[in-house]
Amino acid sequence: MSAILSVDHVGVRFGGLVAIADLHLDVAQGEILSLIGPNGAGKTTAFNVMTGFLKPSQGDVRFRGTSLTGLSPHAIARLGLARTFQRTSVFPDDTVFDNVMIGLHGQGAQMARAPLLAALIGRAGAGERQLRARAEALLDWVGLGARAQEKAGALAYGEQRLVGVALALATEPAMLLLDEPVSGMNASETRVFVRLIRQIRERGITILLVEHDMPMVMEVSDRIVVLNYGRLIAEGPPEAIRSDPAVIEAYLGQGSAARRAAAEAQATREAAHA
Amino acid sequence: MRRLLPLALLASLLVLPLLLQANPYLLNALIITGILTIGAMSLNLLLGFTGQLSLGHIAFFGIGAYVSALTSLGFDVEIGFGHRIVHEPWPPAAGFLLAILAAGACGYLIGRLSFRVRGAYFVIVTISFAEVVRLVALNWVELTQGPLALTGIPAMSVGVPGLGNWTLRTKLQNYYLVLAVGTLCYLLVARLVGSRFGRAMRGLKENESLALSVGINATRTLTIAAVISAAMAGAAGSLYAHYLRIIDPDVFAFSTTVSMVIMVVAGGKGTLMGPVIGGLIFGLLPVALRPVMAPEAQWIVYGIVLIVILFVMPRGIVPGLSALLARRRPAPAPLLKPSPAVQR
Amino acid sequence: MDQLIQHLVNTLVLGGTYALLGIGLTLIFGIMNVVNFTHGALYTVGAYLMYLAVAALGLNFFLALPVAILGGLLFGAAIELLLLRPFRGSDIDTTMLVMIGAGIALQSGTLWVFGGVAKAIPSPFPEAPLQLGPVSVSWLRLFVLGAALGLIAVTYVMINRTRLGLAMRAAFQDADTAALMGVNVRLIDTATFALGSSLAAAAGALLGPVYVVFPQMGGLAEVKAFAIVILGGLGNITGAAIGGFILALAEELGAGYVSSGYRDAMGFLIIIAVLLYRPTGLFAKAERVG
Amino acid sequence: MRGRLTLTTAILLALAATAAGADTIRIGVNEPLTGAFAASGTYVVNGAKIAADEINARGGVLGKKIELVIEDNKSNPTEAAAVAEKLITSDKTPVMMGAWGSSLTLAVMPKLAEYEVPMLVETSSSGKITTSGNPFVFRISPPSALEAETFAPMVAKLGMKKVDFLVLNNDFGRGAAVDFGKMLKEKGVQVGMTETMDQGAQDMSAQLAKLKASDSDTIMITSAVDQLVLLFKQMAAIGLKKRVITTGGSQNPDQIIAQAGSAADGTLHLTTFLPWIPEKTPDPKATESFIGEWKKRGFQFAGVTESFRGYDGIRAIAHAIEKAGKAEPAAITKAFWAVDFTGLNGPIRFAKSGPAGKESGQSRPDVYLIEIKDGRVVVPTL
Repeated sequence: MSAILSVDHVGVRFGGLVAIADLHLDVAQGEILSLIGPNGAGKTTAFNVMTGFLKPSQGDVRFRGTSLTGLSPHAIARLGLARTFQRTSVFPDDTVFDNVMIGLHGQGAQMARAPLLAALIGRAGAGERQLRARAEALLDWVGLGARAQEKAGALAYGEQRLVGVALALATEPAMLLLDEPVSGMNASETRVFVRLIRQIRERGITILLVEHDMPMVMEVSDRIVVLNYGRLIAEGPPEAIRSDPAVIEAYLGQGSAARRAAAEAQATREAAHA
Repeated sequence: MRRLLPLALLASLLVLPLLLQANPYLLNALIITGILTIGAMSLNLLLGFTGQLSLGHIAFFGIGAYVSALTSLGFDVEIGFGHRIVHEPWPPAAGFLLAILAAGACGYLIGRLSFRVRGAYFVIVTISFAEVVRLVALNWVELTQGPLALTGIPAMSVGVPGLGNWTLRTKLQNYYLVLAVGTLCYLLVARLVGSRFGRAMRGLKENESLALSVGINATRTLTIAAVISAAMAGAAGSLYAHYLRIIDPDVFAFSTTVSMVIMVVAGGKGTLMGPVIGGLIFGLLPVALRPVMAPEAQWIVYGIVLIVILFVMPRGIVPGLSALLARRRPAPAPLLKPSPAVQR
Repeated sequence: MDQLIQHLVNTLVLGGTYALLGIGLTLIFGIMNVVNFTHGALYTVGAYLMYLAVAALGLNFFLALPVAILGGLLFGAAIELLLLRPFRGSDIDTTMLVMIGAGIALQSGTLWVFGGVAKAIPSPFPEAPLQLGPVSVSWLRLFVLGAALGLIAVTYVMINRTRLGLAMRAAFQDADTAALMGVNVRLIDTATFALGSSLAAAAGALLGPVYVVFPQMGGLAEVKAFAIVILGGLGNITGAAIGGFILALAEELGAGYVSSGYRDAMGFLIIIAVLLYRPTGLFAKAERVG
Repeated sequence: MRGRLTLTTAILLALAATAAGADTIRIGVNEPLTGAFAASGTYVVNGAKIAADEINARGGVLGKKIELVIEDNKSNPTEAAAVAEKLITSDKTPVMMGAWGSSLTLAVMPKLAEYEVPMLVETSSSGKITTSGNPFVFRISPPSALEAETFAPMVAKLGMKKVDFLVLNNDFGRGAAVDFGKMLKEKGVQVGMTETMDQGAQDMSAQLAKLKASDSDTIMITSAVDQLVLLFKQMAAIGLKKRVITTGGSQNPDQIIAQAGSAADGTLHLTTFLPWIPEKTPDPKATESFIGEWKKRGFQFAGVTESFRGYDGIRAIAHAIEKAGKAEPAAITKAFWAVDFTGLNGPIRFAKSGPAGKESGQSRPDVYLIEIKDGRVVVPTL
């Protein structure tokens, strides 16, 4: 099994606070890997490092053989590594259709040699038509075709998540990082979403998932990695993880002190988003 | 509606001088308003479409005015070590083009430097930049005449090879020149906003992290927006210089930036018609207020009107009115408010 | 050499009031996330209140000072309640524009009420300066420096040693969490804006007698306050205090040895340089990530 | 939509303005009533009103009352040009007075040439105004070169050896430094440094520290009165004790005395009006009646050193209209050359200045050197 993404001994510290101590993992081409762990374990931080939103204090991330060190988020996106966000997954003031059009940004670049000039003199016609067709197809595929002309910010929570996925897919990624995609979804929405994840994988896209909904994680994952206090504590197929004593300890053994520490780590991460 | 309103406005602006019977005072007010409106449109490109509030926008306007004026007047300055730059006067049209280029170049510089910071920092860097430029214009007396003002700037002339050269001396000619440039700028912004580049700008404004994650290069996009915006402001400044035919460092006044910001915000930032409608209202408001109240009171009204508009129609007059006209049911409130952390 | 010493003494005297201005502005930004474009107008209001108290009401100079500061406090509270509270939750650009509108209205208002002629505030200090060798400094300015340092100290104690200050600092760290912990964030906002405004008014009331009082005096003061705040890092009180003195030094030396025409450019050049070199200000405690 | 509504309102208002009063002679007044020069502009307008009322009480001009159309140019050149445009085209004023500051006046001047309407310039001091070949400009205030020339005989008597300048960083200040510097050099006086300060600047201690360290014996200062007050206080504060001479005629010694107190003691000022010693003015009766009226209207006495120019300006315009025989721009322009009467600060009579064929008019007012001594204005004995 060849690794599409390798996280090589990455550490992240904010001032004196350790968000990730030492993370080392490989994601295999074509698998669905889940990253789980209690609040504050460092999952979102890991996502931010992989996608260039945070610079690791140590270590390196390689994607399809290319080191991502020093690359900006947009450059990483163009390499084919896409992600969704936990909290805000849409451009709220635009229609769903335009959201996807924005997502197709990188695709448009390949169509015109001088895109800005083309836009100014109005030569973007053919390329634009192609993009629009692709946006429509993509929306139909994720099941948002009927919502295309609605403001994305006005959609229900679950639908906004779907827009977020469509946006990420619009970049034609080789790998997709999903950050708590089903949180806030009801059971039937979650079921639909699981089907969508599988379909995405069938298109040949590798998936790394962060999620708290354990039944969902167990159902969809090929492999699971467990993080606690910024450290990898377990790794394996869902059945093995379910019975791993270290994992149970991590989830159940959270005393009030541990929870507070976790909350602090969470706050720091959010500051990092700002 | 979307296409009709701009066309109707253009048509009425085209025939307006006939209605006014070329009343020079009102024409003058309209020309100045038009020039400021072009400035407002250019500001809208940054403030409205990328969400970056530049309060130093007047710098580009003023640089355009000075470059254009100096190109057409000629100058002779010492640049140190005994070297001198001597420039013979060129026609104003060349000044106009150079003004656009120079302002655009400054836009590039400022874009590269100041988009490292966002929010309040960005605002203050841009203010500082404008003030430094103003102080240079004030103190580099050999080049700019400083506070003594550049006088005798030639009127704009338009030449067509083989057909001859026209100098636009009258108000009416200048009015149509400003209207023409304004229309061009409007079309340019409209084109840009509807393009892939425009979507990138909107994406950055609405959710920067998400925009980055779909491969939009923030620095590049914002810098290009700044260049185009600055170039447009420079064009407006050039029109201003050749129309008024005198400029002094007061063209860099902070209050003019504030006027432009008010025009954009009141009209509706991020809309095409917003700065035009806002420009017309706030450009002509002082003219309308002049006969009815004391000058100090006019400014008090100006300030209060700004606050009231922000309160009543926080998104501006154009979006506010079009929502009202459409009489649609109010859209359901967004269930998920974007987190302030990301918006910042 | 004598000239240099004189410049340094000037710096010290000027820096005190600059610091006062900067602290007021940085407090409001740090806690409320509002870029206060009424700061200059409030500085002007403070000076006019001082003028009214001394010249019109005939109050004792030392009594008039707290009256003016209290006036600034009330003015600030009124602005917060009337103009900022309705805009709670708006983005920073909107509140900034509201403040610009309010600033324009306030400044034009003072012109309307008091007219354009500058007013002088008589001071009880002797005209003859204090001579220290080749250097001289006026008694009034010494008093202003002392009062400014005193007010800075009071502010510092208030923020670091009182319950109100604790609540303010909590709101500064994280308004949402502070609200959850039972801090009345609305009250904190009003108190913060009032406190910041009273510091601006205090600077005006102190400098009014040193200079003259006129409606446009706030414009330049405001710009300098911004420079100071940027220097110190937005929201950093100690930074603002030090920033005030640095700006004063840069201006003095710039005007004394470079060119007096560019004196006021110093502040802006500092802003640009600092933001390019260290966007979070010279005295930011820790670099923010992202 | 609102845009057009506002526009209609504006048009209606402007038309309404045009329709008013055809049985009066309108004189446009273009002065800064807000902004940096608000105080001075307001004084000038008040002086102008006194002159207009006085003239109207005597039956007006050509049998008609005169009416001042006063507009605020906001201390801003663009506005000044716009205001001129409005006064000429919308209010149809055949003659104007304005626009206080030199940059304001310079901004208006192209409009004068464009519409061929004359303007009386009451305050501006830039040499450019009367040397740029605008035949519609008639100035009663002295340009700084003229002021320097009048001051020249006093240089030797004062025993000046080396002079530094501290001037406002605008045409007013820089122009004065150049013209006085030239005159002083011709008189064999050394000219040291020229320090500048911005219009709104309040703290000049850095410049003063530099001047204190210089070896000159005299500092010549050109600025508006508010800044002079600050300068004198700050000079006292840093112990700067050199001879100080202010120029520009806009100093307002009474305000200086009231606000700077003993710090202003011993300072010398070049002024163009002597309201403190009416008997020494060219037309004592007129001076006394003007000051009397000024006080009667409750204005501060300190304002007369500005307002007398507005008063004399309107009187000069009235003389021109009378001589023209009709209230038309061309006739009034021609008639300005025939104006000859004694103003509050000397004869008002226009001499030709500037390029031949397109000369502007320049009157030559008296210039006085006064001293502030023990809180009073005196004429020093040289």
